[in-house]
Amino acid sequence: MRLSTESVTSSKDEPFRILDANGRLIEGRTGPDLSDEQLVQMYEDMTFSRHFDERTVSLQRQGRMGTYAPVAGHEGAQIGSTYALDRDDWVLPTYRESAIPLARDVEPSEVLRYWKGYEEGNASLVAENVFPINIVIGSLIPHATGMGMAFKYRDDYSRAVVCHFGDGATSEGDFHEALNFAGVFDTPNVFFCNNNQWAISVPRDRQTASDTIAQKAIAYGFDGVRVDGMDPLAVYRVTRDAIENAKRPEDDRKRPTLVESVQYRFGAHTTADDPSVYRDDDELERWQRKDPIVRFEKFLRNTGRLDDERIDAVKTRNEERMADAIEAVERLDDPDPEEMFQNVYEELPSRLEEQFERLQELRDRHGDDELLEG
Amino acid sequence: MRLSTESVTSSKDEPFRILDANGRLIEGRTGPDLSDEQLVQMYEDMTFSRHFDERTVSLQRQGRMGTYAPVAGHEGAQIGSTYALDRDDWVLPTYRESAIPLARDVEPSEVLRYWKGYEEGNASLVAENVFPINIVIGSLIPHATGMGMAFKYRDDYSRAVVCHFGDGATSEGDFHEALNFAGVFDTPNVFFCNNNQWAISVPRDRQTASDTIAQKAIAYGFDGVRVDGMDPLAVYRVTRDAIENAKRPEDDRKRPTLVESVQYRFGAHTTADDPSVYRDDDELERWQRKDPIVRFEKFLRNTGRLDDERIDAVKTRNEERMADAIEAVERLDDPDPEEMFQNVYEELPSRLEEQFERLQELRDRHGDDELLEG
Amino acid sequence: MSQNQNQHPDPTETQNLTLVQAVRDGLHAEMERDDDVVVMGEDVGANGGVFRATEGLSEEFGEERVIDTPLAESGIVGSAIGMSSVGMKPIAEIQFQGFIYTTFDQLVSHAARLRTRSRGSITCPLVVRTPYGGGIRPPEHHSESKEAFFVHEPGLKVVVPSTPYDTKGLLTSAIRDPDPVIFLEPKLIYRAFREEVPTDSYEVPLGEAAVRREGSDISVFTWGAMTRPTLEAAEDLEGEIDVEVVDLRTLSPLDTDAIVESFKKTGRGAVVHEAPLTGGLGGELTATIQEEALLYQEAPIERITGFDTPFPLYALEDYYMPEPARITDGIREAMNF
Amino acid sequence: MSQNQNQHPDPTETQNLTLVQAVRDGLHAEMERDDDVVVMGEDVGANGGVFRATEGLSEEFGEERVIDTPLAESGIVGSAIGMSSVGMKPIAEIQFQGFIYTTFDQLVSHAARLRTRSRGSITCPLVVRTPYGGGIRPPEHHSESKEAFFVHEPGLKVVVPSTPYDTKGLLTSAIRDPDPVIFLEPKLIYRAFREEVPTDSYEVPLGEAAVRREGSDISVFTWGAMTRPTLEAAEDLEGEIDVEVVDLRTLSPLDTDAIVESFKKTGRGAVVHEAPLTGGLGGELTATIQEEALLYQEAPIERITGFDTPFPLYALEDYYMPEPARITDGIREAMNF
Ligand SMILES: Cc1ncc(C[n+]2csc(CCOP(=O)(O)OP(=O)(O)O)c2C)c(N)n1
Ligand SMILES: Cc1ncc(C[n+]2csc(CCOP(=O)(O)OP(=O)(O)O)c2C)c(N)n1
Ligand SMILES: [Mg+2]
Ligand SMILES: [Mg+2]
Repeated sequence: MRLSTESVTSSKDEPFRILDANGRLIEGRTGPDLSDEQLVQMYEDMTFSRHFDERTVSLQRQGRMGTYAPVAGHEGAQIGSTYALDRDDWVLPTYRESAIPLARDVEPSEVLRYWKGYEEGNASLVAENVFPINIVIGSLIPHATGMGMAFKYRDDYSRAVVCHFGDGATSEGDFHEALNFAGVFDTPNVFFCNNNQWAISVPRDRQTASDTIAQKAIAYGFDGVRVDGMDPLAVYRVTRDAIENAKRPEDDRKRPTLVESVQYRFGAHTTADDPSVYRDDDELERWQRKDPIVRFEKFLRNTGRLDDERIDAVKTRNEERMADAIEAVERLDDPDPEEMFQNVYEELPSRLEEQFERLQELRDRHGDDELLEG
Repeated sequence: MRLSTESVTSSKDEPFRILDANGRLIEGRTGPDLSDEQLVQMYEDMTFSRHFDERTVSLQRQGRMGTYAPVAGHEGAQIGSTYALDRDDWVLPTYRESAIPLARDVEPSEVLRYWKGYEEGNASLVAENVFPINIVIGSLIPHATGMGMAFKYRDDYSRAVVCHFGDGATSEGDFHEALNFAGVFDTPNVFFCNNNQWAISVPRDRQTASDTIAQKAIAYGFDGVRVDGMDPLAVYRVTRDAIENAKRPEDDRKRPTLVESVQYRFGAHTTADDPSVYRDDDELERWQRKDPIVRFEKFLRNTGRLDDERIDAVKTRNEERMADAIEAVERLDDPDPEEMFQNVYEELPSRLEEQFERLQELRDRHGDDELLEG
Repeated sequence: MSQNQNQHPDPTETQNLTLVQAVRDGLHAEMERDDDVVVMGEDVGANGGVFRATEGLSEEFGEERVIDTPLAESGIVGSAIGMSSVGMKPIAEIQFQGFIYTTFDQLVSHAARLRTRSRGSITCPLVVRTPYGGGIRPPEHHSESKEAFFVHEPGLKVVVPSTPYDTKGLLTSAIRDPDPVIFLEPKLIYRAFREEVPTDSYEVPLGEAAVRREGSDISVFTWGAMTRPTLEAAEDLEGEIDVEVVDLRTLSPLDTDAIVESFKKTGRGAVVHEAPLTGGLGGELTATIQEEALLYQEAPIERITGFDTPFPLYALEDYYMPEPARITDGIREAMNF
Repeated sequence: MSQNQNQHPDPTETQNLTLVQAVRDGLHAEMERDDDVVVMGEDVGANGGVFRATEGLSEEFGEERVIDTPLAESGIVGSAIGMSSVGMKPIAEIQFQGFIYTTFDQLVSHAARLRTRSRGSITCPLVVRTPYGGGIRPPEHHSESKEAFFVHEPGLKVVVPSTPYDTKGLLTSAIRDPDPVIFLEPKLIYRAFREEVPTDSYEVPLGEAAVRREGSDISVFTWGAMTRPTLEAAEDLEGEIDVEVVDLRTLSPLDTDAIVESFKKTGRGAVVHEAPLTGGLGGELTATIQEEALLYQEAPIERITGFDTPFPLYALEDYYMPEPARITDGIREAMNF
């Protein structure tokens, strides 16, 4: 299946989709190669992500959580693309992709822990081949290319590297350098752009004058594809195609692919943001009508895979799982400042050791309460 | 005239050209809108540049000049594009574009002065709207975009900004950020890529997997054009078109253009480089057969604009002009170290003043000879 | 050393502003005064900046002068350099200091050098504003305080205000300055307190430190957000140690005279900064003082700083930041030597 | 402080190498030893590097291990970080230190932080090699010496060799080190002299200074290309002043013990570096010394450095660089205080 050429060269065309707005298979499209169980699990992951989002935003409002970047609207893209991964593949998410570690079986309490300001939460991603999150937009893309270079160097054809970033990130120099390297070294990379139409307050057409993000792949000599990010099955298919191609490239095709997933963020940029200052309710409502969860639920109902009863069961499980996660994260010990000094280097240099000792003396002298009040 | 679309979308096509290998107008192409005088002057500038190059390389060999980046092979691109400029336009050359200030009437002795390690030589470009040279590849491109933004902001439609860079520079993040800004802000810019097939020892196809450089413009929403850089008339035409469009854009066209000028450097990367280590003589010979000076000379002879006598006169003038320039630059006073402290800021801060005083004491105590021997 | 009072314009017309409001007020005044002044950066337009430092400017001056840029910091600073090279006065915002590193090449290779490179025929009257420093419980990369990087680059000026009054006055000077200025805004105290700020324009000159508290026992040098905990520590020590607090305000060029004068008076010193100890400006200040006033020195100059670790995620940030207790202890150590 | 002799491998088999040949020899040895070691950068392949530091490696190890990259420094360091995060040991070359600034974000936001960010589950065993410093009469941007930038970033290590022997040994340690190392090569002395260098592999440990010349009157701290003119100045002063010369070799982490020990012995000090005075490491060293040994200090520590100006084009560079005359005068000043 070659989706790429069709979507990129006719850049103003609709992105690739499988489900129509009512969750029905579009004529001519085949259904997914996922089992019923997997499809229902996908639905559960999507709804859990939505629930996780709502609870985390409300925890933040209550001062029980740090700044958080909501997922809502991106569930189809994040979970569709994550289901397309093989076990050994690596994925590099950004701050807005909490659903990715969740779908890769990272404990929800660990994801929460990160947002509560503990590096340990970030560390827990690694065991599931999820790269730790950082917040410098665009700068993770060269890491993905480098990982691809390493796997290629080792003749390891079992691994692809999927890197996520936003529409805003495509303006950064690192986006360009990383994709150019990927083209030159023909690496097993999937560059997954979550084009949600906004970079905080800056709209897509202020971000770049190119008609689509996908067409930027032309500059790097590999294929770009546009996909409907509100359609998890389309995202799954396009990502799966790109991952397979990354591992076993078609003859006339380079291994990397740029995927432009066209979607929308329903909520604020982060809990520190107020989108009403810069965007219209109309636009939001138009996109809410494409809600990936609603659409996917319709599909599953239409095809007899889901009914009210099962949906209720999912809902209950989600709520319990989230309640447990919150309890776990709120039960955490106060963090130990020693953590700050560990892991700067493998071995603690003597200067740092002395600094740590001085901090311990300070704590002894004043007590943590006085120290932390500031 | 829309050159752009034809060249970009059929990316593997031959670049636009006006003269064939024997200096004859290609069928269907019209001649240049330059007077006979201008055409002969163009020839004189091209041959002077070649002579300047040879003499400067040999001065360097004799230890009378610093590291120098030869122009040879690029005369058609540099002079063709510079003739396309209007008086108020700005041009930003790189280290390899000595022919540009020369063609804009900067004194040859001033250009030499720069290569002899005096900032003053660089300063002299500014009066002719030539931006001072720097050597950080790619980093000047955002300056060009910014200048374009300034002229646009001031509603000054009389100025375009032409920025030169090599094929290697297109890999830098700044290339991407600058062209993306130009697309978004629709600025009066011409981005002129001197694709000479090599970035020191790295060949064009190792630099990027995209078939052409011109097609990279697609990522920024404006036009890209390929032109034969060994054909000064074609370069003139394409640049002129781009400059006019920058000032008075066609309805369906953005103001910026990316020009890919396909050419070759005949000499070493710089006087510090030995190209025999990394490239074939065959390749060089193939390109030497397209020498822009030879080709243009044939055209001028064919059309009766030039004959042996005039060519001799040009040669004699070139030699005299260069001899004068060398004499002038070798007559220069030793540089005054005070220059180093001036122009760090508009006003000399007291710390710097003290440092300068200490240097003067040191000079008094030891004499310049001892100080400079190291 | 300047007396703020000297620059005071009409003292009757003032507004009670926070520090971030004073930023906005300073931008507004210079934009009104000079058409060549434009503001550019991510989210500075309709959104008014993520900290509201450019709120309302887009409505008032239009999109052409309050330029929402694509998300590309090197492009922002690089194009601002190009604008300034033909006489405009761009004020570029970098959303957080932690995102300024991609602009490093543009700053050090170009903004700092164009004047020298062109022997004064091209200049860079550019301001790069960026909120810096820790303490607001944000995600990673939002807490950096790496002023030392910029101070080590000749050709750049570096300014850090600590009060609303100074903010407007220093920003005005920075915008009018013919050279590139890095303007570091202490976001921890963006809204911490208010001060009467003149409605008229005024300049607080660059390169002049301010004595925030006179004292005879020890001189403590600091700037920006650390000024407040330092003053608090000085209060706490009242009666025990008589602490002089010098707010440097401009870090490059340094006001060596003010620093040395204060130190000669007290003979003891400390430097307080958020940045890591090693390679931080504490070293520069200490070296400067002992060069100029070793014979007055009665004790080692204490460096009370952040640790030589990456700035941690927020669960640990209160341990990282110097606060009154740590400053108090450092001052006592310098006294008890 | 280490005695080089301790690490000496079979001392009978040596080659007489220049410093740049020792770089190549060190790279070669580690590439032979460990398949995960790869070299990458601009012109490192067929061309063997613009200084020939990677000469012949491509022929021997192939294009896959000696990777000619596109011209994009952030891409080079960023992809090297990615490679190292999955266990490779990339050695990235930045062609000149003046072109490293676009990699700053990758270095400080990622190389330096990945270990902390992931609590040790992802590491960056990466080396970034780059020739630094002035004196070779090159064009602009080819003479920078901004080691202080890297030293101020916790998580990075910074190494500067000054002899062929140390070059191979320190490079070997850097490649084997589990953390990111910035390896600054003094290109002024790439070919200035030769030294016997063992054919076998050996490590010169990171973090240990070396006393290059013992003396009792004053301790002069320096590194890299400045070691030679400093030793020359010490010779010139022979009979008049007995100068100890300490070559720091590793700038981060600093060998504080060695620095303080030497200073306590002499009671006077100077620091020699090419970088601008303000914000340079002279400040850090001075502050460290007075913290640890103020009571031993008999005179201000002299900072003998480059000026607070951009590095000039070459017609003026000899005025910029500290040379024996300037160093001699500086030492005398510290003695005559
Ligand atoms: C290099 C950098 N610059 C600025 C920021 C501040 N910032 C955080 S998110 C964001 C917008 C990102 O937009 P996009 O890439 O489209 O991702 P989205 O948030 O829409 O998912 C900005 C400007 C940052 N984190 N990193
Ligand atoms: C940022 C940067 N990196 C590396 C270099 C070293 N360098 C000088 S010229 C050059 C190759 C440039 O190739 P290209 O852009 O094609 O221009 P050309 O020299 O071929 O005209 C390199 C790598 C540099 N000057 N700047
Ligand atoms: Mg977005
Ligand atoms: Mg080239």
